[in-house]
Amino acid sequence: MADFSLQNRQAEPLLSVRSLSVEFGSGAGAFRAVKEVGFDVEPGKTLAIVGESGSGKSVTSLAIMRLTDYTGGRIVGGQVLFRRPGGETLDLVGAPDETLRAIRGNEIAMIFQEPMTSLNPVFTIGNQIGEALTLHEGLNAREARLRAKELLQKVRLPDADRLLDRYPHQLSGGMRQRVMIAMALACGPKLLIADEPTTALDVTIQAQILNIIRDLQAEMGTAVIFITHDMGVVAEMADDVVVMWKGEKVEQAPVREIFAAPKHPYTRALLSAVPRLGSLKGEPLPKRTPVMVMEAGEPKQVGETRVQDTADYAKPILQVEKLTTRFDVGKTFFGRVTHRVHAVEEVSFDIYPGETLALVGESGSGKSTIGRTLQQLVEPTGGTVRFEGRDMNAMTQAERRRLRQQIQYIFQDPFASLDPRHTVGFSIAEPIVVHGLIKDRRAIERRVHELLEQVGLQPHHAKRYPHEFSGGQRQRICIARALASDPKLVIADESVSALDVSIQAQIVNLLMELQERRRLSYLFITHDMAVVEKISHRVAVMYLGQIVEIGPRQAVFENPQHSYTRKLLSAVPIADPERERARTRIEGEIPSPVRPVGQEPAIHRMREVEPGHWVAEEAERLRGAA
Amino acid sequence: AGTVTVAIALDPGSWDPIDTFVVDWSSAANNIFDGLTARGADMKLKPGLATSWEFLDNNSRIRFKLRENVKFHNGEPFNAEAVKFTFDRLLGPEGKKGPQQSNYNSIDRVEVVDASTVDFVMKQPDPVLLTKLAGYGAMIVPPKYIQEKGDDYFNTHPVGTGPFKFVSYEPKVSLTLEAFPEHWGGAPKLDKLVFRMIAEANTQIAELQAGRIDIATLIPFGLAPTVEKDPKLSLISITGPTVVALRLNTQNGITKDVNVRKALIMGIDRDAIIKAVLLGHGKPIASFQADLSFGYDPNLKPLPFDLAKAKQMLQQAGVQPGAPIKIDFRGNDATFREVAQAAAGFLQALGLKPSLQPYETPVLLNDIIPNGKTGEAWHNAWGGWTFDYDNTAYLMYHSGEKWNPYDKDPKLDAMLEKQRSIYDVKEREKILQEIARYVADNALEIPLYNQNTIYGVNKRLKNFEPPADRRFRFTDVTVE
Amino acid sequence: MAQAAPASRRRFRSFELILGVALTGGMTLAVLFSGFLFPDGGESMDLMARLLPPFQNPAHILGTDPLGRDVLARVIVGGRISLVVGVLSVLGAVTVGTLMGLLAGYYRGIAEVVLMRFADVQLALPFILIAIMFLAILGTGIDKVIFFMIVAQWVQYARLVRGSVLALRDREFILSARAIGVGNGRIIFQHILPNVLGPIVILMTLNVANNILLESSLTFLGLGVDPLIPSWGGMLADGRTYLQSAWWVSVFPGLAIMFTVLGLNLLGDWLRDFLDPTGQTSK
Amino acid sequence: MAGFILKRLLQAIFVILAVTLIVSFAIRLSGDPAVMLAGGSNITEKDLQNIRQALGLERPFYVQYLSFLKGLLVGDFGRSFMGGTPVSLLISKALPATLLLAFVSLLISIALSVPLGVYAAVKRGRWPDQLIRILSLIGLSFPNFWLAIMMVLFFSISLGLLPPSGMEGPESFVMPALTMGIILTATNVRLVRTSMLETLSQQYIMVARSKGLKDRVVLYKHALRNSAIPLVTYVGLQFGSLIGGIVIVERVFNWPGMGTLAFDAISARDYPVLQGAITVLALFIVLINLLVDIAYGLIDPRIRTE
Ligand SMILES: Nc1ncnc2c1ncn2[C@@H]1O[C@H](COP(=O)(O)OP(=O)(O)OP(=O)(O)O)[C@@H](O)[C@H]1O
Ligand SMILES: Nc1ncnc2c1ncn2[C@@H]1O[C@H](COP(=O)(O)OP(=O)(O)OP(=O)(O)O)[C@@H](O)[C@H]1O
Ligand SMILES: [Mg+2]
Ligand SMILES: [Mg+2]
Repeated sequence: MADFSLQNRQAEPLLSVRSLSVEFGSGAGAFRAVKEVGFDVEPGKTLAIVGESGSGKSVTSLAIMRLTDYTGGRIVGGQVLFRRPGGETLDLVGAPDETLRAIRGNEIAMIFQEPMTSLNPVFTIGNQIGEALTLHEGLNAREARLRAKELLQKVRLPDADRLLDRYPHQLSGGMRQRVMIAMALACGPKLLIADEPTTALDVTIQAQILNIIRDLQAEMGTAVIFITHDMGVVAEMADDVVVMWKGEKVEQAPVREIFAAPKHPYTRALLSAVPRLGSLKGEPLPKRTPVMVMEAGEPKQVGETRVQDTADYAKPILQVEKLTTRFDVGKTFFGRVTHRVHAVEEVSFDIYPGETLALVGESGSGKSTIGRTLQQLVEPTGGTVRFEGRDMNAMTQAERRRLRQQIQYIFQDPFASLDPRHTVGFSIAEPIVVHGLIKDRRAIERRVHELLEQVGLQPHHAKRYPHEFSGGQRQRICIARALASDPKLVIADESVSALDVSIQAQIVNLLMELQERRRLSYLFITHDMAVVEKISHRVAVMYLGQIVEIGPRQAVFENPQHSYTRKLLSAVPIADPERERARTRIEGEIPSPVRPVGQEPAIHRMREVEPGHWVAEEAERLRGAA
Repeated sequence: AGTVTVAIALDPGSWDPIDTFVVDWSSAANNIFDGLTARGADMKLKPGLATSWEFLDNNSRIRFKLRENVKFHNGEPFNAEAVKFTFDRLLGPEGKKGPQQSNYNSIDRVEVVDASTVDFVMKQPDPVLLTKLAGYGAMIVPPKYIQEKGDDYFNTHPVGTGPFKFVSYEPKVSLTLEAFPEHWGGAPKLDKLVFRMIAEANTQIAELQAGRIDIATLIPFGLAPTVEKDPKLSLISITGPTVVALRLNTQNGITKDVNVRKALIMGIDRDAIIKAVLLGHGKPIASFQADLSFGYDPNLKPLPFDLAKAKQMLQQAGVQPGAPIKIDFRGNDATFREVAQAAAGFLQALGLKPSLQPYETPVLLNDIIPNGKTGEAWHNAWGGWTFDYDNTAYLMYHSGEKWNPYDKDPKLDAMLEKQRSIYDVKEREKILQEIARYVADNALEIPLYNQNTIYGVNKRLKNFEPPADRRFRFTDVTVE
Repeated sequence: MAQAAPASRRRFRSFELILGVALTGGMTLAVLFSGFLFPDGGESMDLMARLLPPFQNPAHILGTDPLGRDVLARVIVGGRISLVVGVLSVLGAVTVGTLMGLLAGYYRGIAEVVLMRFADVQLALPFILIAIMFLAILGTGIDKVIFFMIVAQWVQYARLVRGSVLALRDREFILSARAIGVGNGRIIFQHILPNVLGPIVILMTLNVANNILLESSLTFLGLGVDPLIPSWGGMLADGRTYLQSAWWVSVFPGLAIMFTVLGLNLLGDWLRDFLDPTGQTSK
Repeated sequence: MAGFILKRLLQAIFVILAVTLIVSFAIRLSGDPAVMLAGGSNITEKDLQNIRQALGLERPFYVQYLSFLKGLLVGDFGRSFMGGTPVSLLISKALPATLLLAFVSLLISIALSVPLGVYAAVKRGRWPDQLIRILSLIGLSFPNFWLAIMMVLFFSISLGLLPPSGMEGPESFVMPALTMGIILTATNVRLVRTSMLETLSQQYIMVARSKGLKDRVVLYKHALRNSAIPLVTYVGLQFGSLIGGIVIVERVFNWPGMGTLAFDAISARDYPVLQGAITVLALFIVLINLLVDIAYGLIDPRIRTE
């Protein structure tokens, strides 16, 4: 494979990976996860590695630090040449353990994807940051603490002094990820490897973290290897991009070139699938567009362009009025409730047949709770829900059961939502069996096969277990299961958020296609504004348990009224390196919906700014903060 | 000079003579206390704190002449008042709380004649009273000491007139005594005597092998060879008071029939069991008593082992092959577990279907036997500490007794009651022998054996006269 | 993500499986056919041939016991009782305990409170002491010993199952089953039960061993079952008198217990993995 | 926190009440102490009545139980039927012996099972792992009395190193504690191994490694502390069965502890001693579980702040 890295640069690379191959297992069970990958990283620059899930991005990054040794992996070929601060260049592949330990955390540091599990829950923040300092710089406990405090201030964590003595679980995800960054940068590494550092975070928090990494990089001159599958993030962060596919590097180029002129078919397919915010500007209805997928190594166009004119606004199928759901959390010894989570407060909206209503908002804003309340998984505290005109409160037990057939729910994590111990055929058949839709066993089997085909799978897949499928296939299975009971309304809760972009695009298309074919209504819950733009007829924006803005998609996206909607939209990274990075500084954490009993939140009044477009009246305070 | 350490199985909990009835109490306390009479290692009765006695008033009054110049360990003098105090206490409310009183109920009261003479006024004749005075509840206790210190204190800090005096007691661990040089029988040769409570036989043997105890008292026969093999140790095996029988259920099951019962006796090769399971440490018996026992009849011979005859008798009695026969026994008796299996082996050879049911001792004694819930047979081991067949026979065969849940035989009852009112030794012996013969004729039990008392003893012990009843007296013992 | 198991581990797995099957299967076969092999049930006694040492007499390969019975025959016949006690008690306890644990964990509320307090009380009662009292009241016997073990052990399973159910209850696949409209009964038995089976199997195999040994301890304390019916535990307890003079009396039943325990646990480990189609939990 | 303690206290009281009630009732069902006191002696029903009267056994059960509870409130367990020694005195001698033994056994088991379990987890699937697992299973295959006797034969009889029984110097702890320790170790090794495996697959372990920490630090600082949570729970649960096992080990080693006390009390149907012993043992088990809960908090800050 050609090595582009030295083409027209004169600076000596900090890190030079050459034909690196990594294998898991041995003998007949051996599996090569990374195949002869090579690239260079220059001091102070950012190299992004992109590629779909399982393409070997993480393994490559772990292999650089020789951490694959601990996961059962073996480097079976290649070199990892690292220029140490002293000037000598060392091949980490053959380096003794002692040397490696001196480099890890000191000269090369790493940040991982999951801020929730990257910090050891039983040690304080200060202890964990100080550890590397005492180890590599020989600081004593007091000096380490002082430095740790400085570092926390550097990553813009307020109240650093107190934070040092807190434990990870007392921090929010965004704060933890900042702690991780502080920890990684503690010894002033020359190279920082960030493996999807923002994937698990909200968009506004993601924007904050990206800013911090960029600022610190500029300040300390650190080179960064940035692993991500989000092309928007790539466009914002990277100088150079490496594209990986099935364990191989298929393309490497400066970021503008990749976006402007992708050479490898896979890169082209990848870029075609990336949803771009603003691509439907001026169009009132959602639109299906074809996606490129790789088939047998060749890109292939699937799907068609089609305007999704499915909604029928004569009579709503679902009417939600002043829905309120609260959870008791704090209790005194005698069982008296002291605190409540005000997850959903007096939320009202309608959904019409054939329509997709998107529910957007950040983590904890109450989106899922609405979905779960509608699906009777959670008991509402107040409000009314009418399905086809009938009040759910007035329904009999049997009617409520029937409702579970007519409303279906698709969860975010398709793997977690399939019982690992049953075949997918069993899972798909389950709604049919429990609602007694079909009695004959063979007929059920036929129906399962039919459903599998409808979502683009093979009938013989019915006999397999969930772990034998890829993420995208699993989500198709979940959709097939949701369709099995022939529902009218489907609640899709972050159903595409965990998927690779190309898979995501396919699933979105599948959902839209099914909507057209079956006149399904969707309540589409997500935090991804770009996907919302593509799929929804109308949008509702939630903040702290209340809807702050609701209206037709075009109105909300092109004429956002509420300051929170605007903040949300501006935080979305745009997959276009040419675009000016107009960054509004977004600071602060999302406030908590937990309140002491008796302190009810104020309910916003809504006003109609244009037909069907309602916005909450804002308090001055909130407007100022945004 | 020197110390001797003895392992006993149980801690009686109190060293007060009137509180307990376990042999282990005697093993230790026989060195602290003296009775009016005493019994030597040869089991012969001899004077103790009384130098002589005579029967007066048609045997209803016994006059004891007391030994003079005897002192309790605390310096208190021993005299007639002490004797009266002892028996008033035993027969009064204090004695009521314990198990000893009933042994001495034949005594009406004790009268002081002078400082060194007392009279026992009897309620009813008691031919074994003199033997009973040599042990247990009749041990003489110091009146002043008990009145001053109280009963509870006395329980754990005993004072007597015996050759050793109390030093310390740690419940469940040990009792330590030291020599009492002013003992009337002469100063003991040892300095110190320690009794350690060790309930597990294997542990006693291990301690003996390790040289940390000098005498082990709990030795299942299976462990005897281990002691014999050890050059530092000797195994002492002497005829003891314990007899073992399989008592039979005469009310239910195949054992209802006397011929069947006889067949069972003849079908079990008791000699083989003694040889193989007891390793020879026992003797066959014909009645439920040892040959040391008063009432023993050397002419009464056990039914011989005769398998063919037994089988034939069973057939004649109409017993079906495979008829069940259940034997209840104490589960914690390691030796009898084997004996029972051996016996069952013979019963099987007779074509019967034996089964063994182990019980926890209290359950067997409290419930199964008194309430007549036994199987066809049950295990009965009997110590007979008075060495008088009366004590055994009355409890075993008189109707209404706890140990006799099944038989109501007026003829037997009459004989048992009659011998209790007779002081004439010869005549009483005759009746007792008659009783034994009657019981044997009716085959009320399968007499198995009289098992030896065995001790494992460290060879450094000299002049140790092993008593058959485990009531040691270490006055003359010396160690190397 | 499905991760390929290292080949070395898989090889060991199959080695474990083979060993487990060989040990357990061999033991079970021997026990099943003990009636053919030893029609006398190991009961023929020969007081003249007591305590013959092993490997010297072809008629008594493993020697004889204090009553001259063949140790080999008794070891093999003895497996019957030991396995029956071990297996039945575990099956009983697992059935009761799993059911209670499922109900308590799933429905919470009063059922759970009662179960947990019950468990507290049982944990605070020293097991052997209660065994003694229990058997003193009920009398001894195989059925009673088994019954007691069930009474004593079901709480273990109930606790374990309840814990797993609590962890599973809020898992997404349970939620999604409920979202589909699956009823409680089906959720408990179709979705929760199969997912708690793994740890149950492990506890079961450990407890079979435990219970075989418990029978031995009861015999040691004089509360065992009919000594005429040979059992490993009983032989082990009775053999303690002969440890210095005739080791074979207790060592061979001890080895039998050991092989069975080993075999059962190897099988249990394997079964747990087998029950888990994802191969994720294999440890 | 106060609420938590109050709740645990109420639970403890409930447990103690239930335990004492069960035990008091069951022991009365199972036999008569008067008969036991009398042994096999020549005793009439009237004499038995006298003894029962003296022991206060003729009163109805609930009266006996209430008076026992009343005594409990002032720390008076009554007196032994065998010789009238105050039960509290017997317990005060036996309890330290047992607790000491139990703790030494636990320490031994932890000292053995933690390194072995960690090592097995690190070597997962390879031969040291297999060996440790098979050894632990073998450790589960022996009844404790058998192990105990074998140890005596080896260490005391063959080697003459250790006293076969009794509680004297520190050397007398070796065998009893080792016997119990080995049996506990057998189960704990598996537990440590499993929870270590779970922990080792966590992201923060990789993070710790990426900092350049030594293996030892990663394993024993970062991983073990997290794996300790199930271990601590289990050790708390084990305490009950530990006490159960102690009955037999104490008997073989003639250890003057609570096991011996309670066992002898059952054999003699000495109600006050048994009731007292079980109450105290139950109290300890409850206390240990409370300590376990507190230990949780120390190990895991997530629980502490709840
Ligand atoms: N410890 C391991 N044992 C076996 N296989 C592994 C291991 N770690 C990774 N793999 C395999 O290596 C391949 C590459 O994995 P890698 O984690 O590098 O993917 P990725 O590109 O980072 O994907 P994602 O975007 O999902 O993080 C995958 O097929 C994965 O299953
Ligand atoms: N069962 C529950 N008990 C207590 N609090 C809950 C419960 N379920 C949800 N909450 C809380 O209610 C709030 C809203 O949660 P919800 O899951 O609806 O948010 P969301 O908008 O879907 O967030 P995300 O994007 O992270 O899924 C959160 O603060 C959450 O912690
Ligand atoms: Mg990855
Ligand atoms: Mg959600």
